[in-house]
Parts: sequence; structure tokens; C-alpha cells
Amino acid sequence: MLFAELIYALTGIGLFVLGLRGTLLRRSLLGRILAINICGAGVFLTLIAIAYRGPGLSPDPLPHALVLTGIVVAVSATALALALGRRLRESEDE
Amino acid sequence: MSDLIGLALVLLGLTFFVAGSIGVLRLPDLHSRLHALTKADNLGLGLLCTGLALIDGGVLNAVKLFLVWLLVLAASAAAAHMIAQQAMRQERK
Amino acid sequence: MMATQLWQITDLLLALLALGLGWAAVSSRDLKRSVVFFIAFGLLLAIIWARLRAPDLALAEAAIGAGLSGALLLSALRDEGETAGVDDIQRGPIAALLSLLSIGLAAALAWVLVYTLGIADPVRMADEIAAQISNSGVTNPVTAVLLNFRAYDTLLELAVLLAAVLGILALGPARPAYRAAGPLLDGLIRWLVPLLVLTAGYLLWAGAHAPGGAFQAGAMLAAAAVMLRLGGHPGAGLPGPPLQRLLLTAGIAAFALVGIALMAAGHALLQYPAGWSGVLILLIETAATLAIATTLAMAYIGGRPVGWGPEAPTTKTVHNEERN
Amino acid sequence: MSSLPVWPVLLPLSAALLAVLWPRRSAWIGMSASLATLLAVMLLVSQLIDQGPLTHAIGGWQPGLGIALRADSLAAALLLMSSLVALGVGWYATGYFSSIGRQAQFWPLWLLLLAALHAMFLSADLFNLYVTLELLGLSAVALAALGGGRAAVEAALRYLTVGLLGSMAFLAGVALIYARYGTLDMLALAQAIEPEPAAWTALALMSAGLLVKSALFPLHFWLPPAHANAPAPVSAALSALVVKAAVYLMLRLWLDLFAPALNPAASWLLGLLGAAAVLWGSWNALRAQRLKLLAAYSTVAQLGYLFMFFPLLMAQPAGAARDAAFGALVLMALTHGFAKSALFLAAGMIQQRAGHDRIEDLGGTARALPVTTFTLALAGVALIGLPPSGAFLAKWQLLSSAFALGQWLWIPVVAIGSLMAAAYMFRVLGYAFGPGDAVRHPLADGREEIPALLLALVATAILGLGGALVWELVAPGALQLEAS
Repeated sequence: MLFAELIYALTGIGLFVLGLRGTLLRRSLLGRILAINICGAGVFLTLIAIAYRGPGLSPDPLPHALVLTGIVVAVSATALALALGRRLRESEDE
Repeated sequence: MSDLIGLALVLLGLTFFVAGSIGVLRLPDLHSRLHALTKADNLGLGLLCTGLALIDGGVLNAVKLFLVWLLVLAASAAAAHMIAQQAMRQERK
Repeated sequence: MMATQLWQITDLLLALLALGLGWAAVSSRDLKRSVVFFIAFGLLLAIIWARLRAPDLALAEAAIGAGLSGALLLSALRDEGETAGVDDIQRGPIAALLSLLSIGLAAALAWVLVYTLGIADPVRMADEIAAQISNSGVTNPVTAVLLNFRAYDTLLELAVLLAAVLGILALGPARPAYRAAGPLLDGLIRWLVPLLVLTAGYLLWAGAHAPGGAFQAGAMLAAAAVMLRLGGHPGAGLPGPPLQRLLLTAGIAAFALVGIALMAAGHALLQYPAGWSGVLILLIETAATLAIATTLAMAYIGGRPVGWGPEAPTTKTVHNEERN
Repeated sequence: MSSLPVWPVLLPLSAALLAVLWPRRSAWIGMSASLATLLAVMLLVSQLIDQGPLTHAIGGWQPGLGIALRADSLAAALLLMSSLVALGVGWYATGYFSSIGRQAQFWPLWLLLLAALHAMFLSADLFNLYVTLELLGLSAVALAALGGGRAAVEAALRYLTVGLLGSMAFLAGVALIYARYGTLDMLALAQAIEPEPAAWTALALMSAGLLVKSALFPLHFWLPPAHANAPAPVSAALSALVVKAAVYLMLRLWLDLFAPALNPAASWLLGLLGAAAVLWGSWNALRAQRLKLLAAYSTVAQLGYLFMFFPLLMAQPAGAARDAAFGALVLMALTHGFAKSALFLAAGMIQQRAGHDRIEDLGGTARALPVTTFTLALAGVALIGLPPSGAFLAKWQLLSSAFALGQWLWIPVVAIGSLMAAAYMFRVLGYAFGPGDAVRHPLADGREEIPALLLALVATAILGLGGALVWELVAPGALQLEAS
């Protein structure tokens, strides 16, 4: 087990839990969206950490592709959530 | 030899970044903070890019690094201008 | 020896900084601060991707994770106006209990992960991908996975993007435009937009053999659109609605048409014939780049542009069933 | 290699594109695609009956490196249900959404949702499942918000955040599986997974994510507002199909993939939560003031029954008894799918005609909308579990398995749950048949009433009388991924 792999994988877990807790504790939509994104980033970091195989070997490209997919999915969800939030505010003003 | 000079330039560049960051934290008002940040970062990045180009040695990468510096320069000038403008608008209110 | 230790110190610093920024973003009561911390977190993540030898991700994260998400969040903050700012974060015994549970969960997950990495085989899929990459039509392994080995995931991912933007379009008209930019910003935009388009073209082309590809290129184009909109162009440089519809669907359409054509020729879905992989991948990626760029740009605009096809009645006059 | 598994995904997906391109023709495109999809599913089922499970390796790559689609009998049964329900719901929607603008908003999202569902039923790859979950989630949220009203948007937002958290937990489990076993292909994983911390933790994470999405008590809080405030065709699809998708994945994980790594006792937790869901959901349905809210709480309760099957299935060795219980579970899920979609469509009908869906003010509905009221009654028969509905057979089998295994606890729950279901359905019918003039605009156009009625008939009569066929299709070999 490599030092870097271990450190970043554990950091990923930390971010995952941090995001989870934040989503449950925050009240505002924007804060929740941020927290969910951090939560996802934690999972991504763990995946990329286990793909890393040291300076001599090229890393495992499969998790890289998965995380790239995940990043795009995350931004889609963020955009939809923010648009829903805006619609909600407008309907409160009406 | 060029490696050593390059390294020295990189380190010098980094001290400018540190100075700029301290400036942002310590200076009293927005305008002087902006001044510290943009001046120090632009100069710091210039030194950093030059240093990296020397260490790398290739011409193509040197051109790329120069372009990076140019882009950041343009962006930070525009950003600083807009922040200052907005601040002035708010002060006038 | 010295170098190893330096790397370890760097890793520790980056990891701690990531945790610190993540913490600051989720626990700051001031939402403006949260968003700024989040953008910084995204940029730091891009550095970490580069450190872990994932340059494709570093590009995508900087452009999408930090850049576009950041732009979306900042616009949302602006829309909320003066009321935005302070978030009510739950406190008290429930929050304390939740924090305690979080610590327990993190510890349990960490133990399982360390234990698992101790016994797992670190080769995983890497060798098989390396063995087959010469048959994939490209030499960048990440592109090979995204556009060939697991192209079906990418197809469905484009559908996710489409679903999100259709949902946004259904919610209402576009956000009001920004006021026209001053001469300085205008000059910068004039200068940057062509550069971004050029970079997008390069990334699309380079994706076959170097870091880059449809997603990074699409994000660059979308960034150009965001710049244009911020500079006071309400349409963000997009073409008219009929063409927008075509562009939104272009990525999935290219996938589907190539897939169906290949099946008609007796292949499996998306089984590229030998020698054709490179060309077909570039074709699909070009269409996907345009689709991704249009989708992200329209998501940023945040609603139906003027002249977007048959209008649904507004909320006030809708069916009875929607009034509760 | 069969190319049939591709079409149930590709047809609705391509149609979604066409519906975006030709918004004025979207209803026509959508209905043609729904018919074509049903046809493709029927071909798939007939080939499956002849040849056993079908596989399609996408890109021609071997699974693991690539992604395979796989249609076994469980997947086929659910595909059949979803394409039939989709046809009924789509037919109804052509009349329900009055303006072309609404139609043009509904159809592309609806077709994407259908593609996501079918992709999920057919996927044999864990990460691909994550992508289908997200596609399903985002299109469902967008559809739920189509009403645009305050309550609908608020419910959709909560639905979205909860769903995203669920997906993240699922993805974390997938990451752990890949870290340990080095593959995402479910056939290979079924061989490789062992009883060890990585497998247990991954299952816990993925199950937590899926339980949120399948709204198992006490994680059901998001479901009633989202399902009750969406436009009626969307509510029907959400309740009948979308929550079922998460239950389907739970089945795959617990009974197929992780079965060798599990202690059967772990499934008691699911069973107990299921029992609580039956009681809690039924109680709230009984107290609901609005018909659509009643239908949504009834979904919470009916999902509970499905989870009560888990401890029964896990406690039995492979064999005829277990196959029978499994067949009953599938029959229960199918019956609920048809009955609940019919109930929501009928409720939408009443809401449109009466201007509201307050149960106590529904007097006179039976006179003005006889076919719709009959549909309500038929759906009620299936939800209560009276003969000849499919649910009757399923509950019967549930009880007899519980007797045989000595798991006495489930017996009173089934009895009480059924009585409560009878109470809440008869309450609605009582008001509907009572005096009053709730519905002032009698029906001019019959096409909206027919699909709901047909769906209810499938639930009550066809699945009940033809239950044996479902059994035969589903039972043998459905639970042996590794053996096939």
C-alpha cells in the first residue's frame, strides 16, 4: 500500500462523511448542494487514490473514466437543483 | 547551472506569492489589498514561469508558460479593475 | 530518499488543505464564503488529480467542477440578492449526535478501506485495458475507456445531461441578462472567446492521444458562452432555438446512429469495425463536444431562451391538478 | 449473442431525441416509441422463454473491460410491466396535458425516464447501474416539477437532494467493491464476493442508498409530497415504476450478488422495517385528506410487503419453496405497479373534473364518472389483496411461507395491513358513491378513462388469473446468477 494512495483515500472518506453531515445539517438549498458536491468529491478522491500505483507505473485508467462521468453528472444535478431553487423563490414572490 | 538559476527564480517567485497573501490578510482596505494581490501575484507568477522554463529547457514549453503568464495577467487586471469599480460604486451610495 | 519525504509532506499538506477547505465550505454560515471556499476546493482538487497522475480529470475538474459549478453557484447567489448570505445550520443535541455518528462512520469506513487495500490486488482493470488499448482506436487510455470500452456509460451520461437541461427549460424563461460590459471586460472577452474556442478544438483533437477529450473541450466552449453572457450577451453566443435543439441532441444522436448502423451491419451495439475505431470515435466526440457545450451553456442561462418552440401556459393558468 | 436487449433502452432514448427535435409531434413520437418498445420487450420475452437468459456485450468487449446487458426472467418480468404501464400512462397523458407546450415538455423527459428504467433492469455492471440511477433520478425530478406549483417544486427539490445522497452512498459502495475485487461486472462479482468486511460495508452503503430511493420506512418522508403533488401521469409512473426500480436493485444485491456473503439474519432488519412501513403507511393513508396523498401513502405501505419477503427468501435454501416465494414477490410488485398507476390516473381524472381531490368532498363522483369510479374500485381490490387480484395470490404465498418457516411475526402484519387497506379504499368509495355534485363537468372524451381502466383490469384480473404464467416465467433459475 502506497503512502499517497492511503492518505488520499482516507481524505476521500473524510470528505464523504463531511459532505453527508453537511447535507443533513444545512437548511438552505445552496448549502445543501455544496455539501452534496463535497460528498461526491470524497467518493471521487477515494476512487482516484486506489487507481494510483506509484511513480513508476501508469495509473489504472478505469476509475479516471468513472470519475470523469461522475463530475459531469454532479454538475448536471447541481444545475437542475439551482434552477428548481430559483423557481421555488419565484413562486414564493408571486 | 540553468537548473539552479531556475530553482532560485521559482523560490523567489514563491516569496512574492507569500508576500501577496500576507498583504491580502493584513492590509486595511480593499484598494490596497487589491494592489498587493495583483502586483505580487503577477510578478511572482512571472518569476515562477521563467524559472520553470529554464528548468525544462524546451522552447515550446517556454512559449506555453509565457502564454500562461500573459493570460493570468490579462484576467487579473480585468478582475481587479472590476472589483475596484464595484467597490467605488458602493462607496458612492 | 529526500525526494520521497518531500512528496509525503506535499501529500499530507494537500490532503489537510482539502479537508480544511471542504470543512470550511460545508460549515460556514456565510453562504458567499461557502461558495468561495468551494471554488477553491475545486481548484485544489484539480491539483490533487494532477498529483495522482490523472491529468484528464485535472482539466475536467478545473473547467467543470470548479469553473462551471462555481459560475452556477455564484449566479444563484446573485439571484437571491440581499436575502442570501446567512444559512441556518442546525445545532443542538441532534447536530451533536449526528456529528458523533459521522465520526463513527468515518472511522469504520477508514478501517475497512485500510484493511481492504492491504489484501486487495492493485492491478484491477489496468492490465487488461493496457492489453486491449491497441485495438481501441486511440492511445489515451481514459478516452479508450470513455468512448470505446465503456462507451455505453458515456451515452447514458449524455442522457443525464439532456434530462437535466430539459428539466431546467421546463421550469421557466431564461434568467434576466447581465448589463453590457465595460470596455475592459469587453476587450478581454473579445480576446478570450476565440482563444477558448481554439483550446476546445485542440483538446478535442488531442483527446485521442493526450489528456483531453469531448468533456474538457465541451466545458471550454461552455466557458466561452458563460463569459459572453457575463459580458452582456443574453444569448451567450448560442445559435437560434431550432439549431439549439439539434445541438442538444447531437451527442446522443451520433452515438445512437453509429450504434444502430453497426448493429445493422451485424456487430454488437457500438462495436467499431477494425480500422474504423479512431474515425468513429472522433466523429462521436465532435458531436458530443457540441452537445455538452450547448447543454452546459443552456443550463447556465437557466431557462427557456426567447423563441423556444411551443410555449406551455404559465403557472397561473395551468390545469386544476396543479393547484393544491 | 442476441441484439434484443438493446432495443428496450435504445428505442425510448432515440424517441426522446426526436421529441426534442419535433416538439409539435412529441405525443405522436412518444406513443409510437412506447408501442415499439412493448413489441421489442415481447420479442425479448419470447426469446428468453426459448433460450434462457440473453446477454449483449456492448462494443463486443468482454464484460469487465466492457459493459454487458443481461436479460433474465426477473428483468423480463419488470420490463414487461414497465412497458405496459408506460403505454397506459402515455395514452392517458396525451389527453391529460392539454397544450402542445405541456406535451412537448412531458414527452422527452418521460421517454428518458423509460430508457433509464429499462437500462437499469438490463444492466449487469455496477457503475453502469449508478449512471442509470442518476438518469432515472434526474428525469423523475424534472417530471415531478412539471406542475410548476410551489408544492410540486418544493417536493421535487427534496426528492432531488435525497436521491443524490442515495446515489452517493451507492457509488461509495461501488468504489469499495472495485477496490477489493477489481471488476464491476456483476456476473464475475457473484463468483468473487466473499464474506469479508469490504463486501459487508459495500452492501451496507449501497443498500442505504437504495432504501432511501425505495422509500422504505423510516426513509419514506420524501415520497408522499413528491408523489402527491406531481401531475397525475407522473405520479403514476413514480409510484408504480420508479420506486420499484430501487427495490429491484435491492433484490439483485441481496439475493444474487451478495447472497454468499450474507448471514440470513441480516435480512430481518429489512423485513421489520417493511412491516413497520405497512402499518405506518396504511395508517397515514387512512388519515389522508386528499386522494393523491392517500395513494402515495398506500405506496409506502405496499413497498413494505415487498421487503417482508426478504427474510423469508433468505431463510430458505434454493428449491421449489423458495421459487414460489420469489414468484409471489414479483407478482406482488407487478400487481402494485398496475394497480397504483391506475389509482393515480383515476385520481388525476377526478382532480381535473372536480377541481380538487379532497376525499370528503367527492360525493357524486360515481354518478358523473362511473368508469373512473369503477377503476378506483378495481385498483382497490388489488391493493387490498382480494381475489382474483395478483396480490391475493402473492399474500397467500407470503402467509404460507411464513407458516412453513415459523416466521409468525409477518402473519398479523399482513392481516392488519389488508384490513387497513380495505378501510382506506372503502372510505374513498363511500364518499364517491355518496350524494353530492363534486364533478360539474362530465366527461366528453373517453380516452382518458380507458387506459386507467385497462391498467386496473390487468392488476385485478389478468395477473390474478394468469398468475401461474408469471410464476413459470420468473421462478425457475431467477435467483441463480452464478449458475447461468
